[in-house]
Amino acid sequence: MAERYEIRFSGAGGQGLITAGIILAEAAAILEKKHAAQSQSYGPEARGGASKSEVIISDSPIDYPKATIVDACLAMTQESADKYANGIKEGGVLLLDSDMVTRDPKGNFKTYKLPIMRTARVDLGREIVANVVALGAMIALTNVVSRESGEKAVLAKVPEAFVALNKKAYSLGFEMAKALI
Amino acid sequence: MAERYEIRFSGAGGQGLITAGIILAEAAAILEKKHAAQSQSYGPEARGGASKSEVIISDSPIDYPKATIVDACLAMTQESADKYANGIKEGGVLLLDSDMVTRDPKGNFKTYKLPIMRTARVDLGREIVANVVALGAMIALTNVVSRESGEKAVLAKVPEAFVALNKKAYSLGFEMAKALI
Amino acid sequence: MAKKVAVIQGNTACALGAMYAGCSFFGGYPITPSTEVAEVMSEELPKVGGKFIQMEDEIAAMASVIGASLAGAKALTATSGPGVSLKQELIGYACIAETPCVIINVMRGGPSTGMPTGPGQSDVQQAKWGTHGDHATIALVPSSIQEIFTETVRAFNLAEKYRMPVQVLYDEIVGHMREPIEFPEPGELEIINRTTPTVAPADYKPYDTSFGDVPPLAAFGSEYRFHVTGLNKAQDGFPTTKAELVDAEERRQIRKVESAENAAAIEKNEEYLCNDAEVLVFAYGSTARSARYAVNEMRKEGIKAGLFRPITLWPFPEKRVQALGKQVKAIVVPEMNLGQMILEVERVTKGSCALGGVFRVDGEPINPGQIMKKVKEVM
Amino acid sequence: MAKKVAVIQGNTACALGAMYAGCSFFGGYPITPSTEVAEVMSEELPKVGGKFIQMEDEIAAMASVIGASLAGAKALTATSGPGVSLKQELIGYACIAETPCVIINVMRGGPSTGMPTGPGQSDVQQAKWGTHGDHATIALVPSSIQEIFTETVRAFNLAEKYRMPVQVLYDEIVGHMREPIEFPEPGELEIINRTTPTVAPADYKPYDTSFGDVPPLAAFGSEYRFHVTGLNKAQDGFPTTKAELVDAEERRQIRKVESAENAAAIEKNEEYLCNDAEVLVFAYGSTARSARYAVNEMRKEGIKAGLFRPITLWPFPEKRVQALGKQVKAIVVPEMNLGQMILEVERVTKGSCALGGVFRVDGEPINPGQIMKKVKEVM
Amino acid sequence: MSSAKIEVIEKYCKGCSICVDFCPKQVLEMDAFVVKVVKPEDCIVCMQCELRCPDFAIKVHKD
Amino acid sequence: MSSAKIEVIEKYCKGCSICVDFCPKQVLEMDAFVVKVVKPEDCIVCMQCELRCPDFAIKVHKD
Amino acid sequence: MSYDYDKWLRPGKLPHIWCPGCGHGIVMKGLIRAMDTCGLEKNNTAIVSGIGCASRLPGYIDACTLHTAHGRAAAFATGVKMAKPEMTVICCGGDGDGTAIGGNHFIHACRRNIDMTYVIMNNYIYGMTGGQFSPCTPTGMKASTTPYGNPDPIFDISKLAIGAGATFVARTTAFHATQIDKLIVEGIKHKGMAVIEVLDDCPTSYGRRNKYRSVVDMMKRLKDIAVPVAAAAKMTAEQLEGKTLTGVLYKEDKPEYCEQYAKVIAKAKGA
Amino acid sequence: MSYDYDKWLRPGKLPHIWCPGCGHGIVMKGLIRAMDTCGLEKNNTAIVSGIGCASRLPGYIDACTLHTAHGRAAAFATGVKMAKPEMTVICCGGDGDGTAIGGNHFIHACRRNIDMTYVIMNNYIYGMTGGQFSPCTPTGMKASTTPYGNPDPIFDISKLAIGAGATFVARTTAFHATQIDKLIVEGIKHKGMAVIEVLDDCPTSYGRRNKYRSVVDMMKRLKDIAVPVAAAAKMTAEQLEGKTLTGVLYKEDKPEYCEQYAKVIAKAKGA
Ligand SMILES: Cc1ncc(C[n+]2csc(CCOP(=O)(O)OP(=O)(O)O)c2C)c(N)n1
Ligand SMILES: Cc1ncc(C[n+]2csc(CCOP(=O)(O)OP(=O)(O)O)c2C)c(N)n1
Ligand code: SF4
Ligand code: SF4
Ligand code: SF4
Ligand code: SF4
Repeated sequence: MAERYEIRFSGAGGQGLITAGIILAEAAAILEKKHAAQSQSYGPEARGGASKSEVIISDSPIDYPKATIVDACLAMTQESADKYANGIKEGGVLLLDSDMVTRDPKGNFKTYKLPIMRTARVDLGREIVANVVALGAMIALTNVVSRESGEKAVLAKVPEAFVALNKKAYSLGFEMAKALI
Repeated sequence: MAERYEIRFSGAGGQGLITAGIILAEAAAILEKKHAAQSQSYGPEARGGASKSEVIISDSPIDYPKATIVDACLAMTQESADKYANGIKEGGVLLLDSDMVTRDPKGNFKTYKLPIMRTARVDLGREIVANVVALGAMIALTNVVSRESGEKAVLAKVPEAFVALNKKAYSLGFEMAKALI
Repeated sequence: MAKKVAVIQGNTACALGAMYAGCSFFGGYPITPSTEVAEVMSEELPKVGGKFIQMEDEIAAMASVIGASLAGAKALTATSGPGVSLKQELIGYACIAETPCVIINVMRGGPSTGMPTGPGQSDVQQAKWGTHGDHATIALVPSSIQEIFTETVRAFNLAEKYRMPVQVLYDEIVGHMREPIEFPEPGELEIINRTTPTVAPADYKPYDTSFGDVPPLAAFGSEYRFHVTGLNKAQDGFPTTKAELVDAEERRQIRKVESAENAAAIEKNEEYLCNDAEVLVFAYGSTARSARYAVNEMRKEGIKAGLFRPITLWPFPEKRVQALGKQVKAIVVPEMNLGQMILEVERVTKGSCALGGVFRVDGEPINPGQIMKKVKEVM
Repeated sequence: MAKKVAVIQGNTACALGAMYAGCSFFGGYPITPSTEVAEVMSEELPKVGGKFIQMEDEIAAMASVIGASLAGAKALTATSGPGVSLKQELIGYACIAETPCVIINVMRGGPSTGMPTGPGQSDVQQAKWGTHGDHATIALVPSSIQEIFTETVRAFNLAEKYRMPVQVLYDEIVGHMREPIEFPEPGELEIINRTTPTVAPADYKPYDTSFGDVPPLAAFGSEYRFHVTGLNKAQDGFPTTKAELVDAEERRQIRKVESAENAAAIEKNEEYLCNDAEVLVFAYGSTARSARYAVNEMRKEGIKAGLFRPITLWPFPEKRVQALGKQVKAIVVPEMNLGQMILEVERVTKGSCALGGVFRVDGEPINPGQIMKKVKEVM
Repeated sequence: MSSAKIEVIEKYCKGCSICVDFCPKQVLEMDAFVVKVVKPEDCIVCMQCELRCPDFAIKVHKD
Repeated sequence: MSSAKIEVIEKYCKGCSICVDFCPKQVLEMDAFVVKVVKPEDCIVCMQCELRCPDFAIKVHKD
Repeated sequence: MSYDYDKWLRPGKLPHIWCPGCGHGIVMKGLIRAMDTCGLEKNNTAIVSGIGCASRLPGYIDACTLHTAHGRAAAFATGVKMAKPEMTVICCGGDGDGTAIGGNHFIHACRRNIDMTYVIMNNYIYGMTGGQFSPCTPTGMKASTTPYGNPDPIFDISKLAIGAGATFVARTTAFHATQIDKLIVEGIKHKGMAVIEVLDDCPTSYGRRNKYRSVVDMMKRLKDIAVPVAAAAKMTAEQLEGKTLTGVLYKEDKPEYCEQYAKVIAKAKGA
Repeated sequence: MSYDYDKWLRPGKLPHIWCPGCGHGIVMKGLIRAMDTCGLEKNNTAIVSGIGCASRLPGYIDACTLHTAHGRAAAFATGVKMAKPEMTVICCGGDGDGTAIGGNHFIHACRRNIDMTYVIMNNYIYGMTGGQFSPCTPTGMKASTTPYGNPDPIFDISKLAIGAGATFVARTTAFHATQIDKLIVEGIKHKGMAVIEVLDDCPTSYGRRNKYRSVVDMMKRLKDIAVPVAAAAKMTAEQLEGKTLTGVLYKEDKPEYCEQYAKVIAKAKGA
């Protein structure tokens, strides 16, 4: 992996993307003993609006905590795609929710599409796990942390009752993405 | 009169000494076209406590509005005498209320004593005019403004109903003091 | 015919100056030593159909002043120490919402309740930095009764001209001392009113920069409707988080005061015997009166002393003080605080001359003798 | 055994640092982006028998903190922009009454409501000048999650040691970002508690200077009884207007922070590659992180750049910056404001080197590129 | 067969489902994130959906 | 002839005359600026003066 | 047939920032219908709010709108009204804005009986900052700063307003949509300080934390707790347990502040 | 026989700063008698005030005394009480301090029902600053900022306290000297927020301006307007015109705040 790897999760406030970023940071920092920093920016809206969560992962201490050239980016809504799917490096990765994003951002990067929200709602029956589906997919597409670390980190965060659901969500996301590559 | 003449009225809050100072300043500035500045200092108490009112009268513009070397000082109470009857110039004037001040401040100046409050209460029947009695006396002792200007200024300040009373108070103070010289 | 002359208190002069300037609203809360301003306004305003209201606290007073100003009134509030601290949040609101108003700060001893009846000059840096966030500040510091009157008028003019709060700071000594004042005739002093929009109501934007850095301001209840917020806003007055818009708005608001042209227009100093001065006394407010007395005394003694007296304290007269710093051997700064404006003098003179401070915070005025002593030390 | 590591937010680190320092009272009022500090305190304090109270507003929060501290608690409050402005009056009260307490200011865009969810560094001058009257200020500016923890602990130590309010300022970026933190073991970091009196209760004076510039402080409800006021007071704690007493008290309070000895003890800076630096970047908070990144990049390009990072912002590291100003060709000061601390740098360097500022107030962080660009300009 | 026309402004609708739950005739249904009119013919023009929509997103026109 | 001793602490007395006005037996009188006990023998020890003095300046001792 | 809200809405401002199911939108619609019913003139109507989700309301309405600082709406509004007494002044905001930090301005506006209509949207929580408890969060409930349940007693806003001197006090809920405009109309017509409390829902910051399964759950609760004053008169204490009265709770005719001040002006000019 | 106030007075602090005839001294004596009756321990008693003439009271009393900032007494006191619930906390201050700038802290202390006793000395005016009107200056009266007569309606402090949730509310006057301590004793014994309003006189800043010929005049008025609650029950509205009720106006038993918080602690420790 590169010295400094930058991932951006973007979508609507309330979709749990900040949590996705935190989980990834924990996987990298605690489980894989790398340096990691997660930061976010959000609007005045408690729900909705475009929000983003960025995770920097590096082998050496992280000074500047915000993205400089994004290695991989997720956009769960059109608004966030328009606002935040930029600064992606050549050959980088962009993952979009196929239902929500109709106008694809253009650029020299690989764009992948998955029905993330729908998967969460339909296949898993709970919209709130969409962020875990997305996380699984992003980890599959980037290998920034191992599949196992990602899963461990996810499960460490959720209450007993939701372990199974989240485990399923994570692998579903991971598998769907793998299938795209 | 000297280039710069400094008078200090001191006593208890509520005795009307600030008013006395203002009247003197008006007499000098408006009636005698001199330069004049009145200032005061007082404590947190609404009534009582020691308070002082200083008037600077000069032929030229007044920069520093506070007393430097006091030409003439009035002290209506012991507390004010102790606290403010100082910085009086050699040969200067100090007027004390004979009933209220028992321990005279010492110094190279002429000390005069008059029963100012008593005069106001007993001879004039109204304590509130004590300040006018005092003003009359101070003008008599200092000639800083003419007797007439002083009287005019006093009467200009009081409501119709109290003209006679204040006229009487002023001359009484003036006469009593003249008698001392 | 001779002008009307009276012997009045600084606070009275302030209130009468406000009336002369066309003030039609006062929202206040009493506090020593500023209360007389409110007392006179409560008597004068209704005589001309103006409104006086004593609010529940200083925050409410400041709020009412901003509200009244947006409804078209020339609005005033007056307070001291603790009240000024309480007003800070809403002073910032007046800045970002670009609402003209005048705030009088009659300075007493601090911090906190401190010495309510004693004079101080300890709020001069607060005047610039008291509220959070970047903002521009205009602060005037008169030193005589006559000047309190004229500077209060100028404060209203600047507030209306630049669409912002303007502070007038003077200490308890000038606030409560009395000396003769000559009242200007109506029309004698210039009165500036805010520019109101000329565009069609439908096209009106409350922060429309096409008219320059100071957008015209309509009044609530007129034919114009608009939105006002304390959030960073776009030219149409509605909130935005767009970086470029926020940046443009914030910098424009600073330019209103700090652009070379505007700063020059706002600057006002008195220079007394400065041309040939070898030592300079930098003083403001009542302290400048002691300083002038000292300068005169020193001149008698043959010391080439001069007085530089800022009447506009903020924006700071940077260029002029810098130039004088190169001319003189030393600058002495007497302040009734523990050294506030001397920091600005130090910053702009960049070590080009010696500096000496005379600081007092014991409730007593700085007397000429102290200043002369310090001048002799530093020379 | 390895230390406990966790990935937490700056605000959480602040709260946990306070708990580590022995904080037993939190009085607050929610405001973005500081709210998480209160949220964590509301969960942690009762676990150890401490008290969390959400007051009716920021003024009440500050009041409750001072009251609790006088009753013997180590007390904390946390707020942002508008809340900091509202607290100003009582911050002054804590200064003059010499009451230990810690105030967290998580800086957002301002002025007024400004940009609540955007980062800013626009309150750094307010931290020193926000309240009226002369007073001393200690303000700390951590720039990482780990440092927020340790500096919050240090803030409590300084507050208790010098008997005064201490402010910790950090911007929304470090406040909300998450990175790994290693929790110090209990006892690993020094914890300082206020000195309590040893004299007989009858002889106790709350401002007794016979023990030096920091008088011992008893607690209400102990065997000591005393009086506290916001008025200028004598050593016995009762109000006085005696000039000499007031003067002595005011100057002593300043000495607690600004005496050479104490200032040195409070000062804390990080110097990175400064020894051979030809150009210096002066930066604090999250901006210092961009600066370090930039310095490393420039070193790669062969530019002899160094980073000076104050961790104690007030009192200002005057001597050290002055010395470096003589060493380097230029100093670049990036700040998320329109130029605040650069004024201090300008004041103390007295023109000994070139100065350049990189200012942003658009809610976006200052990136390394901007800093590098400016460095190249000024050199 | 009612003569009502139910208009949904999709870009305002936030999918809270208030209208769906208050409609006495199951005229409306949630579809993904916005409401969908499924049985317009059953609409009795009680106007509940329009009245209660917090988002100005649904209107009932009667011609 | 009452056995009461009425003590006036002159340096506390501010001469408000409350005690004089509330004394049912005219025991007290104002003298210049402080109260004076003029008819101690008439005191019925109702304690009104002591109770109402705002200045802690008058005490009624009964032995 | 369909109500035309557009004539009072600022073009291009929707969708508003409120969350799915947030009752503030329902209240805003009621306010618009009320202003419409009263035939208010846009140029002559000021709508003043503080800070909070609820306080974002004025921005959507085509009138003279003033979004002030947290808690200060009533004080700003007092300045507007005093300067232009001919204007209709409406205040709005949340329970936190109005009764926590804004409590003092609120009670003093009530005391003065200044002619304004204060619509307070009581959703039991600080919504905008993410769900800390407010002075109206029921004791025992969960908020982000009461992880162990809220120990604070609540304000009865209406009781507080009456205690402070308000001359018109009414209460309804976001469920009782049509009553919202009826009461606001009465408030606007009332000469003096009119307080209309609307019990409201915040699914995001209050509902989820307190186990409401859906927005409709919250609406149902509002329906269940509401008892019209008239009906309440005939109910026993037990029956009223856990209920809140709705409708006009208090009404009194007293001199209005601006009119009183007009007399001061007359006197001063006469003098 | 003569009452020994000295045991609660700080030596050497008299004469106090209050004007001749100022009722604050009478209230202070009542407070001392009350503390004495309750057998309070000096080290365990905090007396907290704001700013104003009335607020100078704590300085004279030998206890843990805190003279805070204008209007903030209740908020400081809340901090003291929360940190040391075992202490007896007494607040005191003027009508301006407590109901103008301090109004918000006052009503929130009432709402929380935190265990303290607030003695509010209502002399109808801002005395210390020289007589500007307060929220309690009767309409029409003269103050330095109402040269044409006061246009403002007043707060009924007791009604406000009840509306805000206080659980013990009583009123008396400086004339009813012995009732002052009786009510304060009840207040101190009451577990929760106790508000005791004492109608008081300010000869200097209120009396003179409003044509009271003497202090005794003012005392007489206090005597005349006071009607004990019991007696009032038997009087007609006309008879009660211009009168004020005295005695205990409201009393209720409700959970006290610090006790409620103790439960939070128990829960947190249990958890
Ligand atoms: C002086 C100040 N303190 C705190 C805040 C943070 N703040 C913004 S909105 C809010 C509370 C909003 O709650 P409420 O008024 O009930 O309205 P809601 O969001 O629930 O509609 C708070 C505490 C602020 N903006 N300003
Ligand atoms: C923040 C602040 N605002 C205003 C003042 C000025 N001030 C001091 S005391 C006071 C009012 C005192 O009136 P009250 O509380 O009724 O007590 P009284 O003096 O009548 O006993 C005021 C306005 C202050 N000290 N601090
Ligand atoms: S009520 Fe409105 S916002 Fe909610 S689902 Fe129906 S149309 Fe959409
Ligand atoms: S009541 Fe007290 S203060 Fe007043 S005159 Fe009598 S003794 Fe003196
Ligand atoms: S957070 Fe609550 S109050 Fe705010 S918009 Fe969302 S639902 Fe409404
Ligand atoms: S001014 Fe009034 S309240 Fe203050 S001490 Fe004098 S009489 Fe008492």
